[in-house]
Amino acid sequence: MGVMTTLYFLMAFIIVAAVIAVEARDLLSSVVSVAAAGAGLSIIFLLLGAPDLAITQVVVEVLCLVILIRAAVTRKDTTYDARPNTFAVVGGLAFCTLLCAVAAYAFKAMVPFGDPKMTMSGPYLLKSFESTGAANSVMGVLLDFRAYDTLGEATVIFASIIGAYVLLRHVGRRTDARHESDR
Amino acid sequence: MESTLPILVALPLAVAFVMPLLEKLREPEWLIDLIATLGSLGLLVLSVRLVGAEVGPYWMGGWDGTGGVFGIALKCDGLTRLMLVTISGVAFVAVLFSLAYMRRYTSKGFYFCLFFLMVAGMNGVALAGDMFNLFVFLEVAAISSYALVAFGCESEELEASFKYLVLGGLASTFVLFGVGILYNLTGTLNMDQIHAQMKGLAGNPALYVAAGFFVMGLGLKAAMVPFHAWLPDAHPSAPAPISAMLSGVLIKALGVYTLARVFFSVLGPAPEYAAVLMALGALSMIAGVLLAVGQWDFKRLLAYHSISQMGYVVLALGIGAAVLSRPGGSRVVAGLAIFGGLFHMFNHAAFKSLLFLCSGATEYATGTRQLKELGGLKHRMPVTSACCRVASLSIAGVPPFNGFWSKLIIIVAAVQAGYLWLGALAALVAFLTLVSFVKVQRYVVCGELPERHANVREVPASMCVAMVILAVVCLGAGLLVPYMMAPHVGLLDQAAEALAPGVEAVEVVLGGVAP
Amino acid sequence: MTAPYVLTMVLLAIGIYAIACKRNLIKVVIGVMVAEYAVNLFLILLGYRTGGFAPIRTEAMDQAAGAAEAAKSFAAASVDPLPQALILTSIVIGLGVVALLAAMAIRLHEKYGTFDVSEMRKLQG
Amino acid sequence: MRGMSPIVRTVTSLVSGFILLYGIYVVLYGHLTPGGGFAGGVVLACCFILMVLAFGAPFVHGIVSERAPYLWDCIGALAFLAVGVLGYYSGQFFHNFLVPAASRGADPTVSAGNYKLLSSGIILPCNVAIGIKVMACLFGVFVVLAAFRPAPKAQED
Repeated sequence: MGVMTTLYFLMAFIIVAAVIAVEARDLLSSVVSVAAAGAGLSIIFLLLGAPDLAITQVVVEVLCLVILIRAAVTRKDTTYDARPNTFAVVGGLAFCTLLCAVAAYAFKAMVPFGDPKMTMSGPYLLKSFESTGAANSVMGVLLDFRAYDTLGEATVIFASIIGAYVLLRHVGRRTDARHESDR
Repeated sequence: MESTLPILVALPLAVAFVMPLLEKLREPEWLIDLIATLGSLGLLVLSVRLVGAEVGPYWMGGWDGTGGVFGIALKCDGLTRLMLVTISGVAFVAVLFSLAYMRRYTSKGFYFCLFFLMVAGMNGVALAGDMFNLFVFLEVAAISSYALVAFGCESEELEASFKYLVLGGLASTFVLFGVGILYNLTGTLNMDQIHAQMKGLAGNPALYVAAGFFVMGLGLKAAMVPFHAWLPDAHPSAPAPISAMLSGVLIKALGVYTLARVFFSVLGPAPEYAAVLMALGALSMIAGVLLAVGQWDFKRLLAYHSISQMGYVVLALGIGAAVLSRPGGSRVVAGLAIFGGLFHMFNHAAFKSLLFLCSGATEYATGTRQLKELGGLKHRMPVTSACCRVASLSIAGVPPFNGFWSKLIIIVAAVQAGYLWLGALAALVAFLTLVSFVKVQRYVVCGELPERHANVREVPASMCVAMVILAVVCLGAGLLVPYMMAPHVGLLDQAAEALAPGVEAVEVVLGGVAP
Repeated sequence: MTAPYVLTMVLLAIGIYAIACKRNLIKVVIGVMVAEYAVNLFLILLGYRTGGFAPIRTEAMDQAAGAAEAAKSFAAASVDPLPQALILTSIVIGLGVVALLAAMAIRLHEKYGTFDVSEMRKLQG
Repeated sequence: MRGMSPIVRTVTSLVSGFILLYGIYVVLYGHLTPGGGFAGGVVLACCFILMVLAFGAPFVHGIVSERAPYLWDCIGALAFLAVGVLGYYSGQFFHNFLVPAASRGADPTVSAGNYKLLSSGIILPCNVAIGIKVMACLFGVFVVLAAFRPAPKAQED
């Protein structure tokens, strides 16, 4: 099977898994389907020459699955019989159709798949090993040429964990503070 | 001078990374307060020192193109400097206000941690000279703001924050799609390099899709009207100093500034983009104020006015872009419009932060923010009332306060650019804003003091100081309009020039409009 | 050939549909995750070169052709590493967003006893 | 949260050492092989999560407090920031000050790389800092979301 056939097959798989994840009535099936879509994505990464991303995607996927199952699926849920809001469904579907139609027309003008313009990254590939000593060019880009982005990335994950701690505090407001400050 | 640019991001990050350690070690609270105050003061000093200086691009890691390798550039033009001064000024005042106000909440260390992460994110956005770097720091600021909105952990706050987070996450996805398309078309992420290739790409439909993604994504971040659903919930839910930061600087740094950056400095002004900006601006301006007039919740009313006032800024930028992209359009008029928009952005940061701080002070003292339950506070809380009055007059556009001048410049620019009806609309919105704030004055400051608030007293000194500083800025920027515009100050005129190169906005304003 | 790009838009549309129309908080979280997959997929497609291999140089390449030659042939045939660095960042950001969303969903479930958005009506708009 | 069956516990105690070792390898050799600080950190975090799931919450309470993960989170983040600031030592923020300056593009015959662990300057310390940070972070997310959640209200402050 050529790369293209495999790619289309995997993309179809991801789309089907995403539809199942969104439409399944059972939350556990939803969560498992979205993890399946993530696994498909990680195989695409492997296929398109990105083993770093494949590893990361798989472990992150496992972690998301664990978090979602432990956190959400074990809890009682009452939305199975809920009827969707017709206006929202029609609006959502219309917007999505429009998006796909516009994309199908406009993306013909993009640089085609398989032949990227590498104005910025050509020198990265050429110099990564000699200038930074990183044989893995992705690490060379990530931690030397564009290390500042990675600082931002580390900060994002830091902010989200601190945010999760903050949200899961048992008590947010002090009720007795009024008397203290009025003294 | 260049080497101070990364410090503007690294300093707040370092403060943020240290804060949870202090929380963990259960150090006395004064240490947290001291570090926070010194950190924000340091930022203010650093960014004020940059004003008027010629600072070239700063290449991270020294990858400045030697051997063809371009790293991440930090860009510091006039607009960046204006944003940096606004961000660190409001942040300093918000920290002062928080010192006493946040005793009402638990986990002050985490609060300041998230606060400084947000400031670092906004500084990073303002300095970014690279599309992906812009996205990353956008996310840093946004994610810490999601957590801060829900800081009180009440159910409506969580609900507001969830909505904000889902829409914000979607917005980030849109922005990243836009960045991806630009990368595909040009093969680079550096803003200047992308801009250099725009001539060859004119009329490319994929470019319009990218612009559409940017409008949707950044419009969501800026809460422009079709995308505004999250703002009236999220901004009132946060603790008052955070509301001041969110309305005062966050929607500007993440929304309006990035819109201006992308459409002026990266894609370049074009008639289509200008029409979109003007439509968004006019719609937000009118819809925001109409929704605000009927509100009885103090902070919610202020949040709707934020949408409306941001509409003015985007409208002015749109007029500027429209005139710039016309063949033979007067660059003077374009400069006037952009100058007015940026001046209004600066003014809005001052008076809207002050209003939110006043609402926080009244809530702190009385425990409510329903307008109907308040009243007569001028007798019991003179400082808060006076500051609230100054801010209301500013936002309502009463001379000689700063809001009047910036609105006047925008209206004059609209008329001179040939958009008479937009000028009329802006004047109408200014009138409705005045009506709305007369209501606020009537129900909060004047009137009878309800019996249950008979024991209300003035808020602690640090909160008063914070409000007075902003009130002085509001009044000062209004009285010293000619000085604010003078070229040797180098704040606003350089910012306008960054968006419309070669425009001498200052002389125009001094010659035509200002007294 | 731009058909794969359009397929990522379909995936994005599925995510947007879930965010806009589903009333269950966990379904909304899944919608956000699907939208993030779409953008990661889009970026990796941008970086692929036909017949390219992973951008990791090995000692074997250097020994086969000499260091200077190996550098050139490596740069000529490897896929684009820049989108991969971007995706790594974007995956991490996505994980942060999902963790925060899950924390909020749990907290909301504690307060209301349900994941149904339409039963949470403390806010007017 | 209770632990799982004895079979799971035995298998976990057998494999967790190998998973830890693999995670550490992925972190350290990120600049030569696929992986790096982020992927390795997640592997390490998953190893700890596996232990928690297998042995139950009391086991975790015994070895880490609820606040320990973000302590390490802060330390990792500060270390990464410190590497960036140390770049000022030789010029710019995030300057790779550990590789020879001549290899940075000017002279094509000088190369920093030699496929060794220590050949890549700041990339190795950065990877280690990110690895610690991500491990602490994600384990912390799991701990607050799943392991400690139905905790008694006694920990408030």
